[in-house]
Amino acid sequence: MSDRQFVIPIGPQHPALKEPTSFYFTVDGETVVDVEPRIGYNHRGIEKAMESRNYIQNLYITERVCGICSNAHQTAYTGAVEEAGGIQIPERAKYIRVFFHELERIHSHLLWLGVAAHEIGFDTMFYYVWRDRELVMDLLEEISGNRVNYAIPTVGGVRRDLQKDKFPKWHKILDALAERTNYYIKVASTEQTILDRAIGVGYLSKEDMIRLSGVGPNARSSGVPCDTRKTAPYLLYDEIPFEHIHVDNGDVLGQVLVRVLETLESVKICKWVLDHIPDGEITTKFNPLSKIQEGEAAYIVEAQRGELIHYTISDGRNMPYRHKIRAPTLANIPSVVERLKGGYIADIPIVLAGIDPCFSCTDRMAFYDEGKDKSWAWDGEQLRRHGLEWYKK
Amino acid sequence: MSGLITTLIAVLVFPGLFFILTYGLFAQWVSRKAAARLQNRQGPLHTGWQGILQPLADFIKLVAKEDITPAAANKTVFNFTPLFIFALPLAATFLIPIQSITNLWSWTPVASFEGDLIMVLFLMSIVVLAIFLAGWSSGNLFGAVGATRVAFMMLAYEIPLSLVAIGPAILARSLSINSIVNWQAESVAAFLAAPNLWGLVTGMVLFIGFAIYVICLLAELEMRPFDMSEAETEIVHGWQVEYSGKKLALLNAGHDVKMVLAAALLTSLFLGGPAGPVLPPFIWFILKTTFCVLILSNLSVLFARFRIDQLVSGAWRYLVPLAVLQVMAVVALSGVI
Amino acid sequence: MAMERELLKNAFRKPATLIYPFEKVEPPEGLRGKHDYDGDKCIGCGLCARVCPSFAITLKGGPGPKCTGLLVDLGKCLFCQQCEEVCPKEALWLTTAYELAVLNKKDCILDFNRTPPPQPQAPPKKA
Amino acid sequence: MSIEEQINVVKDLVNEFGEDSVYDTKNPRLYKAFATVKREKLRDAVKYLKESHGFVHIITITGVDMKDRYELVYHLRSGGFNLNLKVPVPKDDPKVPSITDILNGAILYEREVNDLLGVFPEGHPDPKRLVLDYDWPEEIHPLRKEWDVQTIREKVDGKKWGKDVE
Repeated sequence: MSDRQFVIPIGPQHPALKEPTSFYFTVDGETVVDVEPRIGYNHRGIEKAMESRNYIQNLYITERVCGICSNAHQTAYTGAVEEAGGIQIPERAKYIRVFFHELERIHSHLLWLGVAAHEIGFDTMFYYVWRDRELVMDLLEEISGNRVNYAIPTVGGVRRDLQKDKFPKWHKILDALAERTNYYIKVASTEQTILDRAIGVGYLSKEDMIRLSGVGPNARSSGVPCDTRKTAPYLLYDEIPFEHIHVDNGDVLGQVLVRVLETLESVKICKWVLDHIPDGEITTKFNPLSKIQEGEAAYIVEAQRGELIHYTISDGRNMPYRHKIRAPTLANIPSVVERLKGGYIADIPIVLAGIDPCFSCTDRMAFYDEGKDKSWAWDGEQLRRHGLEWYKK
Repeated sequence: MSGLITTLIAVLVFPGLFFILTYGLFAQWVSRKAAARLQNRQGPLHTGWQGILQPLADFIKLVAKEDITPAAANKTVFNFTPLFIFALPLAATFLIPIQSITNLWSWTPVASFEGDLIMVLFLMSIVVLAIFLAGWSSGNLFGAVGATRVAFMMLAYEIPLSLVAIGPAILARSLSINSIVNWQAESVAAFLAAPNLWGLVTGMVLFIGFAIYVICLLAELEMRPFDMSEAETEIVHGWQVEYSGKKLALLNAGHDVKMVLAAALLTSLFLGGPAGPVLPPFIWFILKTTFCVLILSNLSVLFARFRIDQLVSGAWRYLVPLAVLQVMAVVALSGVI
Repeated sequence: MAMERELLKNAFRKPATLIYPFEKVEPPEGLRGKHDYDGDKCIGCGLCARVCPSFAITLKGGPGPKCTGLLVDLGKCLFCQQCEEVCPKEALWLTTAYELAVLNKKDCILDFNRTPPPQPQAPPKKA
Repeated sequence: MSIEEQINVVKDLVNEFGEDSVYDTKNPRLYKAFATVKREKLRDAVKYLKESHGFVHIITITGVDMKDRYELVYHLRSGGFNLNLKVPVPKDDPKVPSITDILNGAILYEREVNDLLGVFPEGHPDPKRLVLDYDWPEEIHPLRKEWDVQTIREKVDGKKWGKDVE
């Protein structure tokens, strides 16, 4: 390390990165030279915990893997368990699952748009986007009874039904969302200060993205067509008419465009579901204590941040033998490290926010939950020793 | 003897220390409330009518809070720079004509001498030096980065700021703010009496100067589009990161006074200062400066934050040539008027 | 500059934020909030305690007829409504009360009592 | 990619490496296939799949502790087609050749499996700790079946752990 370089630790407690991870940047003046990600601060040992709970109790663990993509995790978990156990779910339940899957995508993308605006210092847009996001949050709360963890999918179907008499009101809400999203597309593409901070920032070419196996909007902003709803349709996505959004900018502006256009597509899908939902049963009664036949299933879902896989192995008991969750953000870390190199310090928050990191998703492998205080002490001591080393240089 | 008392009152109470401080807190309230309303939210509410006492409440809270000096900090510099950051803008406000004690309808600044405009500009750049020392001496990584950014910013906005400030001085053929204000009062009265083409042209040229001056003030006050020196999402709180308690209270009060000074300079140089038909001068002064604070607050809510290199390159590529052209136009005009 | 028109339009509209303690949002009727309990209907079967994912419900006085009520620990509860779904007698359900802040930990344990079944009166003593 | 093409891809893989090293292949449904590959043939299989069948994307690597052996499942994907390669690893020498140089995306997943299951990826650029804590004891690999929640907790923290401990 030449003498002019110094290391800026960003995270795990940093206003820009509200996620429990830490990146060590070696910077030379204002440009970033090297990045070392350190994840694992929010490690809850979910997979080990899931091996000692039955299938219904696991529903509520997978729901809490991450705050904003709780429904995606549950859709994937129930899909995997039903495939392993050979359980068929009624047609109407599929429609309701798709409806919630897309509503949560709108809610998560709008949340990200606000946070990204905040990262580049545009708090006004943050306030406006989050005010308009309340529309979809109230809609979700009205149907599922909760703003975030909706607990709608369950093994064998869905837990709550959509009342037909409310469809016209929901259509109006969805139209208002589409109209507001169009306004933000116009602002994001004409506001000069946003363009200055987004064009060419954190660029990654299509080849590098494929080489580093990036997923979701992060990959689709570099031109890689990898939307699982299109490449490997699950639930009803082969029947629903919607576009495969991917742009070739490769920079932060590309990520903004992909996510905002996807929000519009999600609104279209929700309206399609409301128009085509058949009547009928919404769940096949699955007794919480019943057993699942022996089998294995890998179920891939297109969560908001990218491709999410739930791989489950059942051995005939009412608890899974092994359940693997790989959240999209872990797949995006190698590509974000590439994006950060060569940029400015000022761009670190927006490039990091570019992949919409959700590290609570990423950190759920090994067992370490109540030990929080212990790792806490570690942080202080590790940073203190790091401080000493840094001064000695 | 009576002269001494009036100057004492002038310095300590009326257009001096007490007035500027209360007006500073009021300006902070105006800016916060306007920003809130523009962003469709409430803004401060519970302290006093519509939260008008909120800045005072913050100030008192901070004074009561614990005051930490970090071990790695350079103690003397760290402890004394907030004093400079607070005192220097305050001293500069004494040179601004607001209201004379003795007679209600005239305005004489507390102290006025030929060249006090240069003095004010000098004091404002010394404040930047104090801010740099404050950030650098705090011994914190983020403080150091914030301090270097403040220094970079000074490179960017200092030259267009001073160039454009000289414009009205050339027209008024004097470097004292008081005489600039008097000249504006007369020329506006003259123009209203007999509107002629040259009057319009000088108005246009001065308006361009006003716009450049507002942009440079946004940078000097470290407000939104140019607040990279305390960018919350990148370097926590920039150069103020290690300050707490009384020192932070002083820094915030300093920032308020600097905003008042900036708005006051804006009004005195371009909007005719306290001159106005019916109302007494200091009412006009308050109206005009509040209007300027509203402009600053609206602009700060409107944009995202630039990067430091964008500011410096943008300033040198656009602001400086524009300022030079503006001053040349003013010089040409001064020949005519 | 793109948002200027929107800003000015909203400047004079009513702010979107509510002043919480004085203005409250009316919760939708499907909201999963604090529990409510009907002592007569409950038969003390303990299904809700067994199915609860976070072990928040405990029976008082043991299962079956000996059960004298429920202890629901809101500190542990996930509000997933699984207990309401599994209860055969609809004795336990979630209301829309969402203000659950308490000052000390013990208050967040809801103590529900079962109305004791009419004791079989002692046979009237022969005079 | 229709179901026939996907079946052919698996058939090509089997013909390429022979019955003994690629066996127990299944195509349960569209876009899904399973196959078991011998540890020695793993690198060649991945290289072959990448070049000839476009499997450029690795979703993740799952480490499973089957009672008698460890098993690493490599979830690969080409377009929408998800092929899962199972690699049995004997318990006495838990090592596996690293495929990071073929598929760079696997760099974090191999470190994760090393942390949790103790299967060391040979040839990995920097096999450091990824998710476990800084001073987590070396010999505990949480996802091995012989460790369960209570014993890990007592070994790491020395505190008794139970449902009622506050």
